[in-house]
Amino acid sequence: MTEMTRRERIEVLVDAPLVRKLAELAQEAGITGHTLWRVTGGSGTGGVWSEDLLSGATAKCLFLVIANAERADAFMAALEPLLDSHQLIVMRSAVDVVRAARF
Amino acid sequence: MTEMTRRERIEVLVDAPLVRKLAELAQEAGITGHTLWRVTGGSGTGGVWSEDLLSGATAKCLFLVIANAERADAFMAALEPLLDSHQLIVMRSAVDVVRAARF
Amino acid sequence: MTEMTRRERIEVLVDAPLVRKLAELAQEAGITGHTLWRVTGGSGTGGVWSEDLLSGATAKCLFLVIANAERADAFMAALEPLLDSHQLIVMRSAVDVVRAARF
Amino acid sequence: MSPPVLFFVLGALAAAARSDLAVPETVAKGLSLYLMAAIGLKGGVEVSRAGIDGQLGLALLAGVVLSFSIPFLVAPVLRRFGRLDRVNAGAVAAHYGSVSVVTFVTANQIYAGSGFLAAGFMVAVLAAMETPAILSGLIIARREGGGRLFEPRLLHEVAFNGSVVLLLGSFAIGMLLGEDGYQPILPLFTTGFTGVLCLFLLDMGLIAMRRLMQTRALTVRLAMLGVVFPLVNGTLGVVAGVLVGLDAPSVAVLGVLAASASYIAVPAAMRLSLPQADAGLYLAMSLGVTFPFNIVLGIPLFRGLAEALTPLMGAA
Amino acid sequence: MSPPVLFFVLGALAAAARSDLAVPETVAKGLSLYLMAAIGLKGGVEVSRAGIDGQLGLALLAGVVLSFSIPFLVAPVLRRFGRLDRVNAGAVAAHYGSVSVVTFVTANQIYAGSGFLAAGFMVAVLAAMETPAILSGLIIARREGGGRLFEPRLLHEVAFNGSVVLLLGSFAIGMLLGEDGYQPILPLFTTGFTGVLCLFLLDMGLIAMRRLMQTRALTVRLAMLGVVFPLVNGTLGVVAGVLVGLDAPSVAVLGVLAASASYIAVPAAMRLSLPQADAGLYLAMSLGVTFPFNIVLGIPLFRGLAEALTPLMGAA
Amino acid sequence: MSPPVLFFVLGALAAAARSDLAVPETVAKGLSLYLMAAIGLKGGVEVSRAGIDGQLGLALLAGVVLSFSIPFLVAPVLRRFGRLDRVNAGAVAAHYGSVSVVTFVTANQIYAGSGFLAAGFMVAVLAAMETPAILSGLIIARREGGGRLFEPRLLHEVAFNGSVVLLLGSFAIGMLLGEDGYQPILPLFTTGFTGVLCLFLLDMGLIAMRRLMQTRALTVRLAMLGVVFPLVNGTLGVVAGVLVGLDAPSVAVLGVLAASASYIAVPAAMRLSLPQADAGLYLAMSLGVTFPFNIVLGIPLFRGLAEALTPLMGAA
Ligand SMILES: Nc1ncnc2c1ncn2[C@@H]1O[C@H](COP(=O)(O)O)[C@@H](O)[C@H]1O
Ligand SMILES: Nc1ncnc2c1ncn2[C@@H]1O[C@H](COP(=O)(O)O)[C@@H](O)[C@H]1O
Ligand SMILES: Nc1ncnc2c1ncn2[C@@H]1O[C@H](COP(=O)(O)O)[C@@H](O)[C@H]1O
Ligand code: NA
Ligand code: NA
Ligand code: NA
Repeated sequence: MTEMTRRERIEVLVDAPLVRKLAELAQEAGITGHTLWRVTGGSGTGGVWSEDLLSGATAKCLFLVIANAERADAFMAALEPLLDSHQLIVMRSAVDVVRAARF
Repeated sequence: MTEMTRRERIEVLVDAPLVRKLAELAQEAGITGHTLWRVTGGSGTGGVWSEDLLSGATAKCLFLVIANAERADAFMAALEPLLDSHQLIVMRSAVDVVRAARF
Repeated sequence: MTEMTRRERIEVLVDAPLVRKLAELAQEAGITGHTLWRVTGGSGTGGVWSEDLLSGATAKCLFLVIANAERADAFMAALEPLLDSHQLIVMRSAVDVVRAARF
Repeated sequence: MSPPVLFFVLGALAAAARSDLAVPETVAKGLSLYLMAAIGLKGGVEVSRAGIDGQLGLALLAGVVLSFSIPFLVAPVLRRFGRLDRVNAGAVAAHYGSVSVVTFVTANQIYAGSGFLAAGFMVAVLAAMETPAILSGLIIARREGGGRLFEPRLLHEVAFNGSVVLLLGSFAIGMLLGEDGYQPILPLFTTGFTGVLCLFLLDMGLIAMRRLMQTRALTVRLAMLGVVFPLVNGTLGVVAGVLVGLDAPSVAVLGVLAASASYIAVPAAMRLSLPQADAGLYLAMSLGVTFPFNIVLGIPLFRGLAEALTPLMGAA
Repeated sequence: MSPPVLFFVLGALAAAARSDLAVPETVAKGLSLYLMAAIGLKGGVEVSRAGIDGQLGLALLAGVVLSFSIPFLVAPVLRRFGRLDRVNAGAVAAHYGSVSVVTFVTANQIYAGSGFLAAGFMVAVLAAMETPAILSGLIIARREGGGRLFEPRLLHEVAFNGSVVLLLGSFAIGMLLGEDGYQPILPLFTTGFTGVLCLFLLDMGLIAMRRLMQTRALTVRLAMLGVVFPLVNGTLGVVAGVLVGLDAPSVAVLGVLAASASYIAVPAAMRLSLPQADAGLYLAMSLGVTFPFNIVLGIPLFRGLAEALTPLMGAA
Repeated sequence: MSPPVLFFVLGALAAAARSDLAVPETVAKGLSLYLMAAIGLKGGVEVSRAGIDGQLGLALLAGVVLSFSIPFLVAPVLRRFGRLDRVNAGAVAAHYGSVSVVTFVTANQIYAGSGFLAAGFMVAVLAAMETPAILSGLIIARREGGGRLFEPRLLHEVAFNGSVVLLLGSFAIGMLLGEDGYQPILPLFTTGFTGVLCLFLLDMGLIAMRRLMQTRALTVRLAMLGVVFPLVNGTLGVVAGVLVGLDAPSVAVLGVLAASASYIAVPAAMRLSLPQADAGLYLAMSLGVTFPFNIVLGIPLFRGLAEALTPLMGAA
């Protein structure tokens, strides 16, 4: 059977202009990479939104990192001060990955 | 360490015209928000599809909600009658979130 | 309560031109379908990338399948030889699904 | 064949050869917004020149009656000959009562290319025909159901449907501007029109043929109906146009409208209101069979019919 | 009303009626790139014809001073009358100091339609006014904070902002090409311009109205300021233009620039630098209130004011 | 410099300054579909006017031979001087044998701007040169491997590649329409052409420069080859064109085609067939080095060479 290793999966819902900041924090936490995709709408306490915006200032992305527990903890700690000011939604769960050495 | 709380993550694969209906059901179940993104292709018993459609009638979205177990159950129950008629694919798993009070 | 069944969720981050190959492997493993969405950027050992590419040759997708454990194992085994040559990132986790007979 | 039709054929052939040629969805959406704005403006400017007379009212009436009644005509055929259940028959029927904007645009362009000019107000008829059929389709599908016929939201969505709003809005702007006010935007909306239509029909050819090839739901019987319906409905449209006394080009266009089947507004409405109906089925019929039939054969056919029948009425 | 303004109104009405009419985001982005390239080229070609004199320097100076100082003017009003905290006041103020490219483009087009032609170099003034206000907004928001005023990355992002680069780059290309070199691309960039502007303003109408309807943050007081600010700032712009001795059309355009509020560059910068400020608020004010006000009322108003005041200076 | 080249330079400078200026991917895709349809149509209309003679056959032959053989020529250099392994050498070599549509389009436009008009059938030569090189590249990469040379699906994908289908399809439509039939779509496809090319090359400048800046794989030696290859291959193309007796403009265009490297069709094919090859590497070379070289220097160079060599042959 394929060898799989347990890693942490962290997903952050974040405004597009703040993505670069997250990427820096992930890198500082020793995480080797990230993956990003645009979400196209949603609703929350701030009301309903959809992507039909010119400025992209309030466009949102899902920011995904896979990392071992230690780096994941470091990243979460680095996110802590931003949670409220940047209105982040953060989800963490466990996944099994292959080629685990890279994460 | 950052304080994290266990919540339920429900993802529904749904046709774009039916998203608003799901959003209403989630709201009625007491869930505070949702997040949405377009999926661009796939295959299933209905055959291969990709997004090159004019009408958007068969475009599909991933509809994500985070909620506590009780609200998640209520939402699942509300989805029940739609499962077959709306051809929904529903995934549920556990995640840890920060700022859990809002979910 | 809605009846839910445990299934495996496999997500593969893959270059767009290779998606069709993955779809074939999933089908050969007996998996009934898949869902696909474009990711719009990221970073890794290969550097930062974003989708502003003409050729689509290096555009990336998330390829999601839900399957029972047996088929999931078969699919993972089929992916094994491609992992390095195709630079795949593979995540596996458990989800509960409804209408489980179809997966 | 005219350039737009040639590009349509190119798209269909490319899809048939399983080429990966594709027009990005958002670009196609952009082109269709352009086409609707342009056709609305042109109609409005034309009306501002020619004035409105009783004809418009009669043409609107004919259009609304056709859109509302065609579904009741085709649904029994879909059930008996096509072997569909009530819900699917209602959903498909709604498509045939409603109209295809692109078929209308292409007909106008091809007719205009040889000086066969329909009245500007036909744009309003087009807009008016989009929605009555949806009501009919729901009545058919739910005739015996206990629930309410439609959700209030649906009526609103259908009435303020993007394409109806854009068509009628541009039409109104065209009337307000008149020929002089239209000059500054004429280069984009008139001069570039046929070229944009070519690119759009290239995409339609790709989509229609792929739809046809991917479908699993289309039976031979239903495919046959996809050709018979436009023939019958188009003839009804021509006859209705002649009866209300329209000029030959407008009669032909009314025939094309009646013959055409929706593949944008109605599918979205059906997905919402009759989710258990098979979307693959109604899209395969309207987009994969009826649309190509009308573009290639229906448009010249209904012109011929209109030219043959209109004088009869004039003589009466 | 001119065609672009009519399409803007159509978009706003469609959104008010909760129609699902929408221009895909990427198409709108494409149209806005076209508009910026076209306006830059036109300005550059115009300057290559008319030459540059001291006026440019004075106009640039006036623009930079306006952009930098307007935020300090409006911020206290936002705090006291508008009841905003320091951070939100700074963020909103930055928007009003900066400018809206589309408002500028629409003003130019409407003015030019009746032969009221602003100097080509006003494009450079537009570009110069985009960023100083961001600096002011941050100074206001962080006046007492301990941290550094802005991250070095911000300065770079703001200086090499896509729209600034495209406007100034096209302006430079227009100057290099001159009138003869411009001929091969004139059909796309000049002939099609007003039409494209119509489609773009249709989208802006939709977006502005939806923004207004979805907002939860906009109070009556703030909505009032969204009208008062352009009136006051636009008058300041006109006066500044008269004082530095510009011709009447350029004076009017400087008024429009001062009156306009950014909704592209500044929101992105504020989201990055002042993430705790409420994006819903500043977008509702600039996009939902001030932008429509300027398009419909501001543009003719500042022309009237410029025509009234410019002769006074000439006479002095 | 011509407007398209100036916009290319603007894009490259903007990317070098790390500006966030960007053309949305789908818009760029739309523009490229337009350019391919336009160039195909123009070629077809031109051929319908001038007729086809033996020249077309000879030019096609020359093109196919060049596309097939160039990879065998450059691969050893890539291995020895460039220090690549067999697989990467094969992948890169395939790019240089194949062609860049945009380079072709730009060359045609620049040449035509000064009355240096290549034959219409060169569009067919362009299409014919896209794919033979892919075969050669795979032969090189897999010469000693045990597996089959290529999957059957690849052949199909390459033969019915979107750009080949659109180019040849539009070419055929152009021939069918002839000059009169082309008139209704001439405003979009001919009048607007140079302007659209400007916007497209703006994007290409951004992409090429970003590619160059982001690459980690490009060594100095490989970058040098990215300039040497177009020089050598372009000269071969010019010589081949002279030998088969083409007129000077067509000779120059054949030189440009030989010099150009693919960055759309071939990368996608290589990603599929040689996934272990480094995509960052071949895109950096073809898009980041060779494409800009050809746009700025290659196009005028091969014209000069063609004008110098063609008379020699004519005299023979
Ligand atoms: N319970 C939830 N589940 C999923 N997404 C959510 C949830 N609540 C909020 N969101 C997302 O987070 C965004 C911001 O939420 P808020 O700050 O509450 O307006 C919303 O627009 C949604 O996209
Ligand atoms: N096993 C699966 N894993 C992931 N997605 C699936 C699976 N089966 C179906 N889907 C998705 O659900 C859609 C509808 O499935 P179906 O109703 O079987 O045609 C497909 O087009 C896929 O996008
Ligand atoms: N730790 C990670 N977490 C999430 N995505 C990653 C991670 N590492 C790499 N990726 C994604 O995988 C792609 C290829 O990675 P690489 O092969 O390391 O360049 C990157 O561009 C990212 O999109
Ligand atoms: Na009809
Ligand atoms: Na301002
Ligand atoms: Na070549």
